[in-house]
Amino acid sequence: MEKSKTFLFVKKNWCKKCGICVEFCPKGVFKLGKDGYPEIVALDKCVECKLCISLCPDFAIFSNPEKKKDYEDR
Amino acid sequence: MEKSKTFLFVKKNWCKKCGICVEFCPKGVFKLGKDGYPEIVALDKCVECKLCISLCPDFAIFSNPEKKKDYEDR
Amino acid sequence: MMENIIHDYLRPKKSFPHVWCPGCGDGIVLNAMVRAIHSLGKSKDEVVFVSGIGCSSRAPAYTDFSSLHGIHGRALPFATGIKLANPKLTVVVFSGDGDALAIGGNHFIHACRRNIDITVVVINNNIYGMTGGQASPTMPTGAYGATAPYGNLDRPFDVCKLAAAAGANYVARATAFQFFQLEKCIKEGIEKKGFSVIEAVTPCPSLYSFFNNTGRGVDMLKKLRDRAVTTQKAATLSPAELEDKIVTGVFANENFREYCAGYAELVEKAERSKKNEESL
Amino acid sequence: MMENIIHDYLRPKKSFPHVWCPGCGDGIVLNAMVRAIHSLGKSKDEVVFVSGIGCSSRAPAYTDFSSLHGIHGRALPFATGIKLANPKLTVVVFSGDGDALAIGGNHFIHACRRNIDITVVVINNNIYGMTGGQASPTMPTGAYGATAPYGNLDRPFDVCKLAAAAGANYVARATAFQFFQLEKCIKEGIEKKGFSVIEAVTPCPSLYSFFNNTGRGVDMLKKLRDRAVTTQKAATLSPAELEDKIVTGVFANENFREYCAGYAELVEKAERSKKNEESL
Amino acid sequence: MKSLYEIRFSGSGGQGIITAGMVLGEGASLFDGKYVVQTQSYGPEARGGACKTELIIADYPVNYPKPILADILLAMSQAAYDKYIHEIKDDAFVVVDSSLVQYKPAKGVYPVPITKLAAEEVGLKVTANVVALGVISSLTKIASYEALERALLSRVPRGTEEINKKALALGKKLEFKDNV
Amino acid sequence: MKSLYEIRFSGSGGQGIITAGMVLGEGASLFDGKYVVQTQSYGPEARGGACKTELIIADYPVNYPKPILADILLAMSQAAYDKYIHEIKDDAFVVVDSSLVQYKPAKGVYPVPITKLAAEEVGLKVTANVVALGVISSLTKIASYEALERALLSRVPRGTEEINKKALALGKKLEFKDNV
Amino acid sequence: MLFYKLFKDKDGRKVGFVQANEACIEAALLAGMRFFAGYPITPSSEMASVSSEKLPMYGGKFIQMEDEIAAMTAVCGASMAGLKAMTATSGPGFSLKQEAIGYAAMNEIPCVIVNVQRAGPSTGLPTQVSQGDVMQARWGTHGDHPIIVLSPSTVVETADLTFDAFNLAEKYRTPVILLMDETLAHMREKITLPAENELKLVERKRATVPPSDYRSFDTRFGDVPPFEPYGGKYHFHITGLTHDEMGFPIVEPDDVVKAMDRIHRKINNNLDDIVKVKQFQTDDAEILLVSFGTPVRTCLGAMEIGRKEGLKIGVLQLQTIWPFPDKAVLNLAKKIGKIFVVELNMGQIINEVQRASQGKSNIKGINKYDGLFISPDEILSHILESKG
Amino acid sequence: MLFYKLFKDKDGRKVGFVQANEACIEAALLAGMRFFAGYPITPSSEMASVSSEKLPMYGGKFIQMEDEIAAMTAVCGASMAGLKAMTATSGPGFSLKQEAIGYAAMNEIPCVIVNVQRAGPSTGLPTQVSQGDVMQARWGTHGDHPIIVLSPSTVVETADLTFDAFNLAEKYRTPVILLMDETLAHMREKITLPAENELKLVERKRATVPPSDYRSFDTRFGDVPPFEPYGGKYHFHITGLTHDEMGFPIVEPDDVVKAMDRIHRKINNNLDDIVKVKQFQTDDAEILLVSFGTPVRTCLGAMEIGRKEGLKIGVLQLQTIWPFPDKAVLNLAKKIGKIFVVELNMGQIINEVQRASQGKSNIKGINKYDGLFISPDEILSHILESKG
Ligand SMILES: Cc1ncc(C[n+]2csc(CCOP(=O)(O)OP(=O)(O)O)c2C)c(N)n1
Ligand SMILES: Cc1ncc(C[n+]2csc(CCOP(=O)(O)OP(=O)(O)O)c2C)c(N)n1
Ligand code: SF4
Ligand code: SF4
Ligand code: SF4
Ligand code: SF4
Ligand code: SF4
Ligand code: SF4
Ligand SMILES: [Mg+2]
Ligand SMILES: [Mg+2]
Repeated sequence: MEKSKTFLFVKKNWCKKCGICVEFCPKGVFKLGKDGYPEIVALDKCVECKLCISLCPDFAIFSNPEKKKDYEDR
Repeated sequence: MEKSKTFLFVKKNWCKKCGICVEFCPKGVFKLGKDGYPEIVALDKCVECKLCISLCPDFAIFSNPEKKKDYEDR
Repeated sequence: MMENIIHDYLRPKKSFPHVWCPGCGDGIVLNAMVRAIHSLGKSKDEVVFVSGIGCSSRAPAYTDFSSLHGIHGRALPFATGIKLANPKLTVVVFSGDGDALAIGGNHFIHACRRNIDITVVVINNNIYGMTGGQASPTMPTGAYGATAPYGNLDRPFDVCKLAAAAGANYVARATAFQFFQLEKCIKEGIEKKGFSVIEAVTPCPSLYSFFNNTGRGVDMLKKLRDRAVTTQKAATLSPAELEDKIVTGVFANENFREYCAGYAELVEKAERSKKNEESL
Repeated sequence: MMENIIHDYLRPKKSFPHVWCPGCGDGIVLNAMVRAIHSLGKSKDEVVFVSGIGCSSRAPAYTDFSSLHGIHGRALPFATGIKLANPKLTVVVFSGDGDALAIGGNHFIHACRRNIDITVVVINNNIYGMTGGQASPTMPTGAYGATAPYGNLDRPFDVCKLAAAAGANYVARATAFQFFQLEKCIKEGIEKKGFSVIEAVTPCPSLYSFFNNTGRGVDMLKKLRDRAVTTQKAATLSPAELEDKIVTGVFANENFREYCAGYAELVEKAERSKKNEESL
Repeated sequence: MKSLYEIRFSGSGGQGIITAGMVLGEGASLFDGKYVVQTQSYGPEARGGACKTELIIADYPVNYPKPILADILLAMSQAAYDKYIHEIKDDAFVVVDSSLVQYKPAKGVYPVPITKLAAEEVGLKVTANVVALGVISSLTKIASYEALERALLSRVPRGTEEINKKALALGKKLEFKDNV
Repeated sequence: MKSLYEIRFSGSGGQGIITAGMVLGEGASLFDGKYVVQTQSYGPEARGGACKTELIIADYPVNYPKPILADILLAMSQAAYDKYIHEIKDDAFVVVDSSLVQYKPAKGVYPVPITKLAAEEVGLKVTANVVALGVISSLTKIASYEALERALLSRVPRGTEEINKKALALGKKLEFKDNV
Repeated sequence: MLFYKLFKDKDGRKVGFVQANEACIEAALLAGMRFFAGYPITPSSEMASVSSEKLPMYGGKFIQMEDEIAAMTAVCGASMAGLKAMTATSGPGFSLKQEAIGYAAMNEIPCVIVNVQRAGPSTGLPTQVSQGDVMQARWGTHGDHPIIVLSPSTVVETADLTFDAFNLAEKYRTPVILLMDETLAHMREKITLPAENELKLVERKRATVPPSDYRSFDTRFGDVPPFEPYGGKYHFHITGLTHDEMGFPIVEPDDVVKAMDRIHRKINNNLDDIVKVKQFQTDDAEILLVSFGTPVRTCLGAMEIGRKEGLKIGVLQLQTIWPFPDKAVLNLAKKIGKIFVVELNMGQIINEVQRASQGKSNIKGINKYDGLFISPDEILSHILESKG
Repeated sequence: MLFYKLFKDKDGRKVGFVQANEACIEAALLAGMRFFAGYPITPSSEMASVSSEKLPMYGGKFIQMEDEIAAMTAVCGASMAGLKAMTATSGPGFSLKQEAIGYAAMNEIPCVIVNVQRAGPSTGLPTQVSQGDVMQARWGTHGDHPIIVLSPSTVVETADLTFDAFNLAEKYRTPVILLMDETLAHMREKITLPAENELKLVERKRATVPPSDYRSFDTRFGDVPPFEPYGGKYHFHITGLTHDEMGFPIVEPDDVVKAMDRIHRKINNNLDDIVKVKQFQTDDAEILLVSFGTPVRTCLGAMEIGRKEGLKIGVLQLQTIWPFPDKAVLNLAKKIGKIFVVELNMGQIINEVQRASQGKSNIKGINKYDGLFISPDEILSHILESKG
């Protein structure tokens, strides 16, 4: 699997700003944004350890662009 | 304690003829009577092990003449 | 003179014989309980007997201790209310295997967890006696009963293991045949500050026997005598050898803080946090 | 591509976000459950999610498995009815520590005893979340809650010890932080024929934290991370060292006969005993 | 024959009183084609207390299901006799187990040492209830012997058919007098 | 002054809406001697859903305990504003947290960036509810400042007295215009 | 271990001389009952015993649960998994089941609950007869809820009403209570069970829409939603929270009213189908005995005797107790000036008769609550007494 | 953690601006409540919280039990040990407590049970208001049993009726139910608690006979037996089985009737003491609103508005719901031709009003069951509608 394929997206209207992804991503891919939401700031560093998508309690992190689309208006 | 002091009495209207005293007395003090009730046949052999008064499920064996009297009409 | 202590304790106005069948173990257990209390020198005034519903739960009615014959399965919460309301009382519970472990199983494990100073004797005849011989949570797999016409499907609880895992301070088992051992366990249980469980394995020569052909009370007591092994002995036996055995002895003897004692400590904290009311 | 599997399983017509508070562990557990089921290759048609009442019990509503949100404490008997009625189904239960062990404690131990092929995840946040933070049967002694203003008097259950003593085939514990371990335990639990208990220790950053100042979800997850030790490791620690630890791993892995399988055997016996009816 | 009989069997738990009623009821209803209703009552005691079963056997459907004054009374214990001996019709048949019950001789009172006969003649005390049925059948003709036997055999444990038949037959072949 | 005020505070869970109502209610009833009834409602969600408290403050005992059309409305969320802006009297005071709510300027509508002020001026966002109380008190005179302050101090956690006083005072000293 | 035997009659129907407890289970098996969860209690325990022996022969499941609450919830679970399910109990157990009965009503789970009444309150007189739970059967669980309650008076009627109970449960997706009593439970009479081909069984309405369009409580096909069992292509949710058609929780007041109205309407709009009474000689009656369950037999006995003595007695039997037969009672109350309500309790259904008859008749209670069954004499002496 | 504070007023009375849940516990403490066993449930949980914090300060005991059944039985135990005891719950928990409530009634155990009603059935709408359990409060447990049910409409009245509840429980040795609702539970008003010396507390009647002559249910001193707590010279037995004066089981029919009659008579012979209603402007009323609990306030609101518009409305508040105030209702029904029964349910107490009024008045229900509280407008529009 090539790194460049990694896709990550935080669906803001599901995210509850708990900061778990920011805290536990071992690679610092997320940063806390000013609005309290996580921002993806270093996607290239992602090693696909899956910790963020696993620990996000709100299923708010999308790793598949197709799915993201499916869920766009939910 | 002298042997001769032993007193034992089966209160028939409480006894349910289960035969436990007859079976478990180590000294054969009881014998099954014709009417199904235990009969005391060898009181002198009693070693006061208390098994009969302990295992009688119906509290039907009296070992104290006073008490026997108290309970006479019950 | 050899005393049959129970005659000092029978309820004056209650008529006898009691309701139990010939050879039933319930009377033996009640007798052991009374002896244990007697040997502890407790006054009748300070003891309360509590039970649920079942043959065994009829026990408290017969002796001259104040008593509560409750509803099925709830003996322990009734007893908890009594004990917590008046911690000076010695509260003793009689509960059948169905009462304590089927409908009452939750109260059982919570009483263990809370470790309140109550002693419960679980009178385990491996069946629901009162209602006609249905399978109880301690009926052996394969045994027959009114609701187990093809042999019991369920596995039985190990009452002592469960009680210990749930946190009781004192846990022991004896058969009705082992009268003096049973009396001793009950005595130790009552003396122990904290929750005590004594499993008394008893014969039900009416119903268990009806469905399983185990003979009369005498026969069943003999069987209990022969099946009993001590914990020490059990440790030396193989699982196969243990198959039909009843392991008797003490399974837990701890000294966790008792609940009412804990409550007394809490009251002190509360006193300290009592604030003076402000005037309007 | 790295998949967030749960997005394949969310209920089409359910609106999100879900009801849980920011940082609540319930979502993490649901996610682990879905991954476990996914990895087992189960079809959505064959799985039923069952729960009682509590924050955690809201989980089944969110995924596209058929589901039953029952009444408080009764998730397991609902599930037992479903499973026994249709043993082909994979029946999974979500139950809070209050739901499973306070009001539902009896069903819990009996499901263990019966060893019916159901997997229950006990979502243990050490508190009643839904009703506002009262002490649950797993709240540590001394912790604070809405009904523990002076520090909790009760001792907590050891859920895994209790489940094992009651007879469950599979018993394991993981924290919400140990996502992959949790997923693995759930998977093993579902695979195991018989009753499986997985205790998932989770943060309640709203109420547990409100009464005990344990910070946000992130802080509580960190704490869980730091407190977790494996059973192997635990064996090397002194009681004092174990004091604040959460021992994780597998506590029972047995192969007692499963209940529905036993029932199938019983049906054969019944067939054989079927007699032809006599004519009048 | 009357078109409706009120019947009461009474004794203590363990004597098979209710079973006797069931056999009579089943025989009369299924095999003799009568309308039958049987009721029963037992004390609160687990076992061994007083025990009673009552039947109405009629040529037409029965509403009120309990006897008021019995046409047939079977008393297998002293308590039963004492309690029910006054609740009978003038022309009632009363069968008392004279091996257990102290009774007052009277017209219609038939003393039979039922339990003793069962123990001594049949060889099995617990067949007393079946002996009693035989007695009642032959005395009152309330049900045909064939019906009773069939009902009996449909209920008894396998392997006990013969001894039960023997007990029923014994009851039947006795000769009765109402001892006045 | 009217002799009866209908008051509605609304926002989301966690904003201290109900606490604000409690402080106002306690102040008005215990310290200002008014007749007060406060009710509250919250969604089924564990936490964080819509949240509302309502008060009637009157010079005489109150029967029906809920406002119909509000004399005073505090809207601390968009949902609250949208839902309740039409259920007000013509002469109502409407206080909206303009840092959170998109509102339509109108007579009687007083926009105040409450949460922002709490965060920036008081230094603690969660005092927004207290700031709001200060605003309402000075705008409507529904309760005396002293009563409010006393009620507030009787409830807040020890050690937070000063910051709460500050928040209340801040709300009070603002100047308002109904932005039309 | 069964204490009865069934025989085949010449038409191939099963006949037997059985207790009502036994008749109920035999009928239930024919009605399609394939799941029984119970917890023993006198005087209903025989139902559990018979089920434990017979269900495995029918491919069904019997389970003895740890208590009555578990039994009732297991029944709900089994019914959701597609089996016709029942439980049986008596007063104390019936009290415990109440919460779960409400769940069944709320989620429209077809099931049958038998309560064999014994004398209460509390443990009371476990082996003695009573009708003390008739109001509880209607109001025992919290909150407004629909319920159907049937009450048989003979062993034959027990079988009949057991069929009806299962059919109504399935037809209306609702719990149905069969209210028996100790006298009936242990009463033996001859029953003749219908042959398989004579059975008129109602099965729950299945879905006709594709899975993606399925709703847990679909109202597009009438007030009774189609039902799909767990374990198929249809994935759905149910909850004891007030819910919408999808089974998702709601709070919107209008939606709440809609949901509550429908579950009540599905019963109340079908009273003619559900509410059954029997009238005996009411045409010319001057005195009406209103009763239900076993005491109806005593009423009929009293009617026979009374009529011989010139008392023009008629009897109204409420086979359906809930919904209460308002119409039948009112109609008769308008015609007959004197009504006696005969019950084995201290006066429960009399309140309903009073309400339903709108002051149109003179209503008195004949109540017996000493643990014994009532005799015709007792009824007649009440009647005569009140004549002055 | 308490969310309210009490102040002392100039007369030394405690005053506070509190929720009814809080007022109830504060009043209970003054009434002598020294034992609370509970299990949390919305919307009653605050009562457990307040008790857990306050009881230790009063030398009393709070315990959170494993479920509601345990809570109710622990209350029975504590009361038998001599403490005034209570529990609080809501619908689902109330359903679970029913069996043990019957035990309390049977054994004449004084205690107070609070049910804060929320919308049912089943889990329903946990945070929303209802009065759906009012029939259940009367009939929820199996078997005929006496019960007293009180229902307050304001926070002040909550405190008052809590005093009454404890006093009635002790006076008549009976469980008393305080029926509240979610709106009231979470409503805050000012209360002024009586000073210690103003309290009129009833304590259970103690024995005057020597221990050897004591009977658990002694009828020699009237219908309410004297009571001795566990733990003294008096040794006695109680049981949920039907029992004699000694507390021993009985089956003799006459004895059974005697026992049942007495436990009902002790309530029914004292209706004047127990049954309380309040009338508002009923003297000249042409329209009567009958209600109980919080909706009474809406009725009063509607009355005020209505009277201004010429509608002669009066209000009858049932403070005591059970035993039902038959007399008050009948008297008003005879006078007032139009009665509306206002309840937050689908129609429960209306049945009683219909029965009690014996067809003397035209009775309609105004029912709200959408989870919201009822407004004066809704009542008035019903009234106007029915005017045509
Ligand atoms: C709520 C309730 N359910 C069921 C019963 C019926 N019941 C009475 S005793 C009993 C079980 C008795 O078994 P156990 O506790 O083992 O006592 P035993 O009679 O064997 O001594 C049952 C199921 C009841 N009285 N109450
Ligand atoms: C019979 C009954 N009693 C009480 C309640 C109230 N109640 C709902 S959830 C709950 C406890 C929740 O705790 P837990 O099971 O630990 O779940 P959590 O919310 O912590 O996930 C309680 C007591 C209820 N709904 N039903
Ligand atoms: S997959 Fe791992 S590395 Fe990548 S963003 Fe998520 S947590 Fe960070
Ligand atoms: S973990 Fe999920 S909910 Fe939490 S901040 Fe990250 S994206 Fe948002
Ligand atoms: S005391 Fe021992 S030796 Fe003596 S009679 Fe009893 S059992 Fe026998
Ligand atoms: S042990 Fe007791 S009851 Fe049994 S036979 Fe002996 S005396 Fe009688
Ligand atoms: S049925 Fe069994 S347990 Fe009950 S009294 Fe008889 S022998 Fe004892
Ligand atoms: S209250 Fe606690 S358990 Fe419940 S949703 Fe919030 S964080 Fe989760
Ligand atoms: Mg037992
Ligand atoms: Mg929890």
